[in-house]
Amino acid sequence: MSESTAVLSTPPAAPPTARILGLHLGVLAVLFALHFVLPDYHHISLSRIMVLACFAMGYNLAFGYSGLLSLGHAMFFAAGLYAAGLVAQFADIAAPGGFLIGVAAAALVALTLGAIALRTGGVSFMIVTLMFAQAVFLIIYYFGTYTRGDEGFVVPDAMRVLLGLDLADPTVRYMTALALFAACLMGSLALARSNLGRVLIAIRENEDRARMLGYDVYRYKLTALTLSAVMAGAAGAAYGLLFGYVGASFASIQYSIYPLLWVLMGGAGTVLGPFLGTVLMFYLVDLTSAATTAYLLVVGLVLIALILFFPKGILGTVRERYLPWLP
Amino acid sequence: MAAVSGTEMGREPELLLETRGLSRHFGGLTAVDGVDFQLRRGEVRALIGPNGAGKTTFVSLLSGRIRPSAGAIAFEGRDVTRLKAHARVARGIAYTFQITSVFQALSARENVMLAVQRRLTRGLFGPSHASLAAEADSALARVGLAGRADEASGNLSYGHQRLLEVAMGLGMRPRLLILDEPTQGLSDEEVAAFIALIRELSESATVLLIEHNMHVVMGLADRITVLDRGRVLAEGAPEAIRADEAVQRAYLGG
Amino acid sequence: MTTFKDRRPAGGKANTTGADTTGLKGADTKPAKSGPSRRGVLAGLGAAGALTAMPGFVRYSQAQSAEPIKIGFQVHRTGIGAAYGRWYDRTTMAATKLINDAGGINGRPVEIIAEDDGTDPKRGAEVVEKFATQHGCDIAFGTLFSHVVIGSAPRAGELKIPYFVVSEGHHVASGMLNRYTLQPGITDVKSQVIAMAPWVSDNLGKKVTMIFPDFAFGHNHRDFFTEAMAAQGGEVIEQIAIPPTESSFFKYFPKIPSETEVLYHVMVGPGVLTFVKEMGEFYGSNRPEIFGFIDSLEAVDITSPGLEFLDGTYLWEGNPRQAQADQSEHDKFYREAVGVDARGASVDDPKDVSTYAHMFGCWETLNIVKVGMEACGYSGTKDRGALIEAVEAMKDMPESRAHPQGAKVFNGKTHQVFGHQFISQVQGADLVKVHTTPIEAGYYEDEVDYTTQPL
Amino acid sequence: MDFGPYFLLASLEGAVGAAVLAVTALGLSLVFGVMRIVNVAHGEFFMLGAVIAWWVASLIGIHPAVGFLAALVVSPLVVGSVAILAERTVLSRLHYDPEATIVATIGMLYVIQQAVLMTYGPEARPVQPPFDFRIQLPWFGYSAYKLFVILAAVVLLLAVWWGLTRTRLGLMMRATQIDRETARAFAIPVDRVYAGVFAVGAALAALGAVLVVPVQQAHYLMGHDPLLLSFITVIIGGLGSLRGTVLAAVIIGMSDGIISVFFSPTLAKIIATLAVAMVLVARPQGLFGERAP
Repeated sequence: MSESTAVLSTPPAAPPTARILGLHLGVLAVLFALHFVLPDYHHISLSRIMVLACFAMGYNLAFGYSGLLSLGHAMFFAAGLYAAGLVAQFADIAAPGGFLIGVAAAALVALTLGAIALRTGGVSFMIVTLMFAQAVFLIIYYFGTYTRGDEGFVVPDAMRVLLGLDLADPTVRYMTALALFAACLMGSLALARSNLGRVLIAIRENEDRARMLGYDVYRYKLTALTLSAVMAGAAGAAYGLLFGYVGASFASIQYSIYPLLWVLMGGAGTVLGPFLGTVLMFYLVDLTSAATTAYLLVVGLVLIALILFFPKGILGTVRERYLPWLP
Repeated sequence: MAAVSGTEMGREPELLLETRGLSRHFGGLTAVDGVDFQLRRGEVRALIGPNGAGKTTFVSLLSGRIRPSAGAIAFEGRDVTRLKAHARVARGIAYTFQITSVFQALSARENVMLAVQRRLTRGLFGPSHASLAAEADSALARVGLAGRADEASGNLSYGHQRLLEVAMGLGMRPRLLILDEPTQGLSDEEVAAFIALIRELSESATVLLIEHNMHVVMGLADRITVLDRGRVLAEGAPEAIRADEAVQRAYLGG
Repeated sequence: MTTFKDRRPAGGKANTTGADTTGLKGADTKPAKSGPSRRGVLAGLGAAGALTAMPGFVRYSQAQSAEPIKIGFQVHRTGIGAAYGRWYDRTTMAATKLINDAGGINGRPVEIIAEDDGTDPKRGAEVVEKFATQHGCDIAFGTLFSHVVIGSAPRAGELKIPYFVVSEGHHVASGMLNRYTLQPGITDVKSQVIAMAPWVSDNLGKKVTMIFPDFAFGHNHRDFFTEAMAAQGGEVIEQIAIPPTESSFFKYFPKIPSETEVLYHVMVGPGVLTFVKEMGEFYGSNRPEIFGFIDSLEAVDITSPGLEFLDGTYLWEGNPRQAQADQSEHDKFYREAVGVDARGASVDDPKDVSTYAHMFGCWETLNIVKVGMEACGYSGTKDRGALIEAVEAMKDMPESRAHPQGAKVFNGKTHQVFGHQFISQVQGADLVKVHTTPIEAGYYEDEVDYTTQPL
Repeated sequence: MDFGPYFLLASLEGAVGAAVLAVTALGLSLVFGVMRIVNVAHGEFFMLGAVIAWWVASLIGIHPAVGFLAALVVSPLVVGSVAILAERTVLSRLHYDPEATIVATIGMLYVIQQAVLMTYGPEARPVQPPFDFRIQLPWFGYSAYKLFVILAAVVLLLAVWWGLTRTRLGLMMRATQIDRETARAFAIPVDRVYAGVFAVGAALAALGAVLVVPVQQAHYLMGHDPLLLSFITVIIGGLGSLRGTVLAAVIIGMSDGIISVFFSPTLAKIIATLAVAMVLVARPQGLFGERAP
């Protein structure tokens, strides 16, 4: 929104590549190891969290790194979800193809609606993305003959197969989710440390100055938004194929706000923050809902407390105080 | 209003930039009013004038930050009037802001790397981190900030931030460097160092300088253009401008 | 309408999943085939100590101290379904108490483990997973809203936990779901709607205008009723779809053709009072016959200000809210056990109106689970398949305390039950039953045979 | 129904919608304009206003009109107090940072919604209109109360206008809006002005809700749509332009009524939604904003 949104600060020192690589590969290794030790419920939940974390990482590319505060990212998630689900339902296109079509659909939405929305900035951008997402949500209802509107539909089992492996199998699902997660995580890391990432941060910090350094700000933003949508769409497509359900609630405004919350909680503009935020939000809801029906009350209070005391999110604060090299 | 004729040298240097009838209105207000302006390759030109004369608007038109209401701009013989700001930068027109606007959250080095990177980038991905950093460090060394490369630029002193701006200008290797009040807020020693720096810089680039500090103007400029109420009031060598009555009236007579 | 093909491979999917991925530590649980390594490591850690010390793991380790039958109750405590959820909860608790007082199931007490699904399909799926893998529930049960059912059912099928829904959606019988999902306690919307058409056509008029919400539930009404009306020689002359986010309806009334003899309305959501009130303002005393579904008036007092216009109109009721003149002793018993007075409100608070037309489904479903478990000698999660088969084998369910809404016929192939439907007229402050449809009036051709799917 | 009367009906409906929207969105606009923050909990203040109206009206059982009038006074006061509490304990500590405020107000949204669900319950409850009178036109009947809503909204808007231009508080608000620092230099208690503006904004949402609750019902999820619509209205009207907000409310409310005459309703919503987006793309400063922000 405002130009003073220093959601993060980048490391002043030359980034210690080995340490950074070690940390992120270490996280992936731990996630791999957890497959063998986690109790079933947490094993299933972590599969889902990893997929949703890809959504959050995609959001982080736009919001955390490029300063694009979108309130409509559900449209990208839904584009992936519905494209993958509908081709499975009506065209007998199974997992790998459906996944790619889902990703392509999200990219297409970004390159059309996103390209229009990027003509605006600041608060207008928030509202335009919100409106576009709302239109996508209503379009899903409008074509209820195919989408079954709010009810949604079940992705046929026979389509949920990847390279001969059944995606409904817990191990296959976990490993598929982990692979997608690893791709998004390492992709985010590479991007954050790339020349492109540096330009995106520059645009976030001071758009006008970036332009006067000769950067075509619009094109860079569109690139960022498209990459962001690709991750969100990949998460959506994977969600539909791994968990077997496609429904309009995933296109509702809630699902535009969730990734914002996850990213803010974990730390905007940090590579691991979105994942951390997704994990914490999931368990916050899960544990409090077991204890009280008023779990949303707890979630609300936690959000307020976080923003009051950890405004840069958890990893943003950690980076500021302890680990300045954290990407 | 007749322009003071410039000192004639042996040969006519090549034209770098030219404007014809350049105008810009804001509502009913005319900030720049039909300016014809020529800049030769290699010179250091100062642009002076009382407050509200339209200096910043004029250079903003040159850099493409705002669009002209009328008139045309040619750079190196090609019409750039319709070109967007970033594309003009790519042609070699660099602009440093009047208000310091470095990327505060990034280190000094990364600020300059951004300036270098655009020039060396083809497509979305550019040169290696190491080569960028090396070139950035040499630019920082030239402005005397080598020791502060790793500091977050927001933590630098004001004077250092101005120097960083210049280093970013250097990193872009522009053909035309437009500096908007670069010495504002600097101490006397900093100003002296700055003059030396611009002199050195002018060997590789044409410089257009908006400046209030007459000491800087007289010490640096080959020629001076005086703007008043959006028009060119006078143009010529420093001594000629100093002697010009119309200029004195504009400045002193109010 | 789109038909959702059953795309399951004929021989069942490649069986990579092994027998039981849901297993908890119960002695009767086999390790998942996918998970021997996972289990091995887990056991090898021995230390589960470290893990069980974490907050989320506590119940997991306590799961086996007592041996009750654990029923995971997926309940809408928050979100748009909250008003229904509260009464589903009360009905469920009342039925459980009775079952336990009578000695439980197979001598084991029934324990209800309730989790809020937020009326959200994603959370719903998570809750089913939690029942299956953390709470160690024997079955999952209780969901109303269709999108939650459809979002959760694939997970229930994969985790092989029987999933008994009380949703009245057509999703079960349409074949979209799977062998582990059943709806034995409440008639589905397709059957309800089909059963209404003859009476509407014979008693109210032949030219019908339908007003329905523009989403799947409304589309079911639109498609099934239009077809059924045509079969009766009537005609739906206009279909007015209301967008999902609408909160005022007045501007839609001019779309109603003037030759309309019957106005058929089904609105879901909190806007219904506005709808009725504005309909009254629009028509005044000169109105067509009006027939509606009580779904949106569940938990709403029929004497609420604004509902006066409904006087003299007709409503479908899944179960008559008010005790009728011919009230059965079963309904009397059920009403008292749940704590509902003769007007359909809570005995503690006459303003707290029940969702009487639907909530009986919870009561009846739990009783069917009891019968099913006893029939197959259910002893633990390994018998889940046997439980499904036992329920599939059921057919006639006579009216009784276990079935206070009335007799029903269960179709084991489509996993859907069929029962009587009621039409009531609003007469002042009362809902008076004027017609009871025969069960057969709601029959339609099978669209799926779940019994051919592997367990 | 013939086109003419149908159009009249749609326009009347549009006007009622516009009236409530104008009052509600004005509250958001005020907060937006003066404090430069987006209050995502605005819809929940609206909902709270409706719920409190139901409470007041059902406590005072004498005559619907008495209950309604009492609600008209009590509801905005209570909601305003809640808003002051929120502003002092949370927003002021965030120094009104735009992004932090969005997150904090999303948190408030959950807290208020859940608190109402726990106390008031999940039902939709009606409030009796102060008078129940139906005007029979030649083609259709119409609620006199709805016409009253239009009138009441106009009176409220005039009152707000008077308050902003003729009172000291209003002057301080406008001074703060123009330049916070200068206002501080002129010894305007900016902190208290902010708290006041936030309270007035919330109170306006509550007033909008009290007006609408005899037409709709109080329900704990009812805040979603007013928030979205107010949001759109404020942006289309132009950031910080109160006149623009009111004009935009009229346009949006009326077009919502009239578009439904020509298109299938869901398609109409899609078209309207896209239209709003395209207006913003073409004019990011809003229809009536003076210049780009």
